[in-house]
Amino acid sequence: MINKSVLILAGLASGPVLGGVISGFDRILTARFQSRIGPPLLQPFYDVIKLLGKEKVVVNVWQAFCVNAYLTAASIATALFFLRSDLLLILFIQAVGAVFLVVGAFSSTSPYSQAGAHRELLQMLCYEPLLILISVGIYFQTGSFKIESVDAMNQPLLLKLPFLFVVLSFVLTIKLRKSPFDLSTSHHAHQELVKGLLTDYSGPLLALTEIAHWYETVLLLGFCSLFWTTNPIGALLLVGITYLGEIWIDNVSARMNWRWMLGYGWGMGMALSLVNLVWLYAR
Amino acid sequence: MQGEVMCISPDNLLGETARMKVERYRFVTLSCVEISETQVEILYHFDREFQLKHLRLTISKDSSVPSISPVYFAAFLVENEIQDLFGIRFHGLVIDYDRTLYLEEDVKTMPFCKYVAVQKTPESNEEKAP
Amino acid sequence: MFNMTPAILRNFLGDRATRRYPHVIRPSFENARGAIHNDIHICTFCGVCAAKCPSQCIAVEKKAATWSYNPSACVCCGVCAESCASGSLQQERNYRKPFREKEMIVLKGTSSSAVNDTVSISAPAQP
Amino acid sequence: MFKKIMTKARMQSPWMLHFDCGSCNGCDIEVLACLTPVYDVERFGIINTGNPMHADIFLVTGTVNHRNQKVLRNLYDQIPDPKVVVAIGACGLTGGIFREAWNVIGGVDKVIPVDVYVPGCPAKPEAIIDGVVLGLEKFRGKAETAESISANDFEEEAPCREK
Amino acid sequence: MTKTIIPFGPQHPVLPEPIHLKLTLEDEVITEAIPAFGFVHRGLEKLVEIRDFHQMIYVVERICGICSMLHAMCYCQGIEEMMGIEVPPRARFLRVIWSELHRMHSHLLWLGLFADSFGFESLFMQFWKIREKILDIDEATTGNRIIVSVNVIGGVRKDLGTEQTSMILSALKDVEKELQWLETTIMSDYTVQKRTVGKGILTGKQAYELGLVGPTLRASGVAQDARMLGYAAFGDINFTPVVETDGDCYARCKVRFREVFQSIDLIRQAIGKLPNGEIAVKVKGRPNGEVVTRVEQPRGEVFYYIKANGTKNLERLRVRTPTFANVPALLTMLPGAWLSDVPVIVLSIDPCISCTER
Repeated sequence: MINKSVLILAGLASGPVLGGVISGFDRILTARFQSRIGPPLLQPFYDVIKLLGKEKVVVNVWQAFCVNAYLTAASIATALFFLRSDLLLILFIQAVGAVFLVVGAFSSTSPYSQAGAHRELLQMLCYEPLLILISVGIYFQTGSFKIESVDAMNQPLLLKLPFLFVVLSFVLTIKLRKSPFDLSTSHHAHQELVKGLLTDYSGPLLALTEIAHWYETVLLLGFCSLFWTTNPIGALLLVGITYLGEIWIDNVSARMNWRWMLGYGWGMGMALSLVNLVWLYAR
Repeated sequence: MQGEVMCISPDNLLGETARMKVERYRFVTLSCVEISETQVEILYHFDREFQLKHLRLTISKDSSVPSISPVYFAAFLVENEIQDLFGIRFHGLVIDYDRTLYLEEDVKTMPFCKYVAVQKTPESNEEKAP
Repeated sequence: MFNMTPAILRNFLGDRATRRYPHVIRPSFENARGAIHNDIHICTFCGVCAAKCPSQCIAVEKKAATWSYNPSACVCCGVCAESCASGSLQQERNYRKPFREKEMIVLKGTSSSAVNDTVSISAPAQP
Repeated sequence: MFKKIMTKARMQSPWMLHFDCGSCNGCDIEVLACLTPVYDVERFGIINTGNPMHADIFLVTGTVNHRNQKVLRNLYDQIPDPKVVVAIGACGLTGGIFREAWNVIGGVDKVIPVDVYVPGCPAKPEAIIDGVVLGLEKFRGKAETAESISANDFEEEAPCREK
Repeated sequence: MTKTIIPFGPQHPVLPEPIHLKLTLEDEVITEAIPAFGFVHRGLEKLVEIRDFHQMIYVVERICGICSMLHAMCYCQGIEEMMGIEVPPRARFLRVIWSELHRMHSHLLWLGLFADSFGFESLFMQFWKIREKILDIDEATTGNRIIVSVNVIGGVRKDLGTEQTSMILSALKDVEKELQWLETTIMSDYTVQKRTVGKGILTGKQAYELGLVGPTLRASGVAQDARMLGYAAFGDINFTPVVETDGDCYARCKVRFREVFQSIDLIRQAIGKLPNGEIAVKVKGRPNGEVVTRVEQPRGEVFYYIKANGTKNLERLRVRTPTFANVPALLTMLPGAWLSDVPVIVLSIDPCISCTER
């Protein structure tokens, strides 16, 4: 029991701590790739603290509620992940949170926010089926949707599900809002939709979405680590290399449009997952 | 001035511009110059392979000029500008901003005409004084 | 598809392009056009700078022997310093630092130079 | 303690909003040049948000005219407190070389209260960084000393603030 | 089909220009685009009444900060033609050098902003990093980074010593090398092509009839470049305009990218042939008469109409800037485009609103 509460606490703390550090590291590395020095490592924390101290401009109450729901869902999903709970449940809760974010954006009157929300929905449409397929792949391999059963494997999942890992990296690119998939909102707001989805969130509410985003980052990187559970160093390496790859892709590609994303995400993603699943089934 | 200058009247303006178009002249711009208290001069500049040709139209300020934007679409912008700054009205504009291209709706003066008081807020001169 | 990769790797491994500005200050170029400085003791109050200034931010009063200058309207073109016959107007290399309050710079000449000035004024004609 | 952390965070993370308020693009591109590798203001945590709702520092370049003053005021009102306004370039200060042109009202301070003036035509990126640093001092002052002084100054300076 | 109206600008992060576009959307497809102006209008043509014709050089220079040198050069050319002043050969070559440096910095700036418009941030950073080298040349030779103020009526204000010319040549070598590294990115990257190829197509006929100028026109296959007139010293150096035939955003990008290399070549030629002698002649008298004059700016051909009456103030100064001529192209290109392509298309004409409205 005590063990469990420690895990929950670790899960809840991981978002604001680990997520922030990862984000800071991301910004430094991106700057280095662009021949810049970049911000200090703790920059994301400064940003969030500052945002929390800004004047509260709430466009409507519904939006504030949505942000809180989003944060709650993201934190619960991460905590459940640390509890090694059911994969499908985690995915479901995470998706609900994301929907709340979209609903919050839809509730504002800004056309940028609305268009951003619309695109975010399309993004979800693109990555959610892929996430389910990945879980199905894991189920095929382990015979259960429980993460515990993944832990019990004596061989890294990556060797069995290499294509599904590639698919997961697609999802990661979309979820981390990296080029070429930073459609609905982007880090620097250099976009035709200004800050897209997040245009109307400001001050403390924006800080909350940022923290929720950190939770999601941790959750998805945790997902990646499932592909190498036999050895913690291997898991760390895998996650590190994947994240590095994401930053690299972000820096060498332009932003695409949602039609391309749907075509490419579904086409490539589905094909790769099916190949992998058929391969598993055939053996 | 570089290029050939031809004086025209409002009546044959559209005909001349249509002929320019047939002769594959490219529209460059219009220049409006106030020449006296009652009259302005509008110069139509055209270009074909770096050969300029100008049409000179002298009209009184209160008359309305046919717009050449149906012939040369690009002319709508500069005609709207002249409408704003000199108060000359053009009729038949493809897109008519109705004197709001640069100006706010409530402006009634013609800022570029020397003989009309220029709209100017009094405090803007205070900077100049030491 | 990822043609940019060599460029970003070069950036990653090579030196940063960043000038660490407030910590490391690069000296201005030799003829950089910065702030205007008037050595009022040499100034003859001839008024050429005021007449030539495209931004008309300089005002000279011969009788009162004052030279006033509005730094917030100056466009740093350097015409005044170039046309200054007495050499009192100089353009510095460094730019003027940001400020919180706008102010006029009014310099009052020493009376002797003002007297000199009224004697020798006729030479530089206004354009 | 809490105030200290907040001040530190504010000083470390000023997100900027840039509005080209009728500038000739000279100061404008210098502001952008600040963001790029050679000056890289992200070192100080500055990012260009482009969205008034997220901004802390408002960089305004260029002259104010009859049409864009409404946009300027609107943007200023949208920025949540605390905020700093930096006027950049001769045009942003007084209207510069254009201040006698017929459609120019004058500097930015005719419409909104300005905290820091950065002279120059165009202002060099170094000067803009100096200006932003000078402007950030306001956050320090606001959190640690009496808030009333600066707030009062504002009301007197800018009657246009009330809607 | 839902109809939404998206106000685009005047304050917008991707478009750092105060243009306002009212876009009517059906889903994400644009059905109508109406531009609104007036956010930068200063009415500076009217300033001729209170500034004399020498001071006006510095005023027209500030019409637009990016092509400032070329505005001043065009204005000076007009006045010189009116007053019958023969500009010394050295001054003509120096004008070529500075004007091409300006073109390079403007094109690099544009390439960066264009990359930013389709969300390629690191490419944006790369171009702007390279651009700083050009600005350093500008500052070292003229004293200011952007508004160089080198032109006077009858010549130029600053001279280049041999040290400075060799500095320019070595800096240009670096710039050329770094740009060649980016050539594959801009010319054959999959994502870049995906976002720009086939967007905002204008045929040669359309472009010519709309009266477009500059790279926007040349990308549609019309070889029209005011430098062919041979003003300044362009008549004495080898010059052929850069032309692409596809007429889409990608072609415009390629034209500008190739023009940067062309400018490097032109500067090298001009430095190689730089004659000795005076850099300016004395100006006597006052302008009188009417004159039109043209110069090729980075964005296209700028057109000045100057009318003087023998006093120190001009009677009328009329400036037709390249963006003014290119705006009608937007109205034909935008309908039918997707919202995500709007910044790409708008930027492809290299809009400079402060030029347009003056």
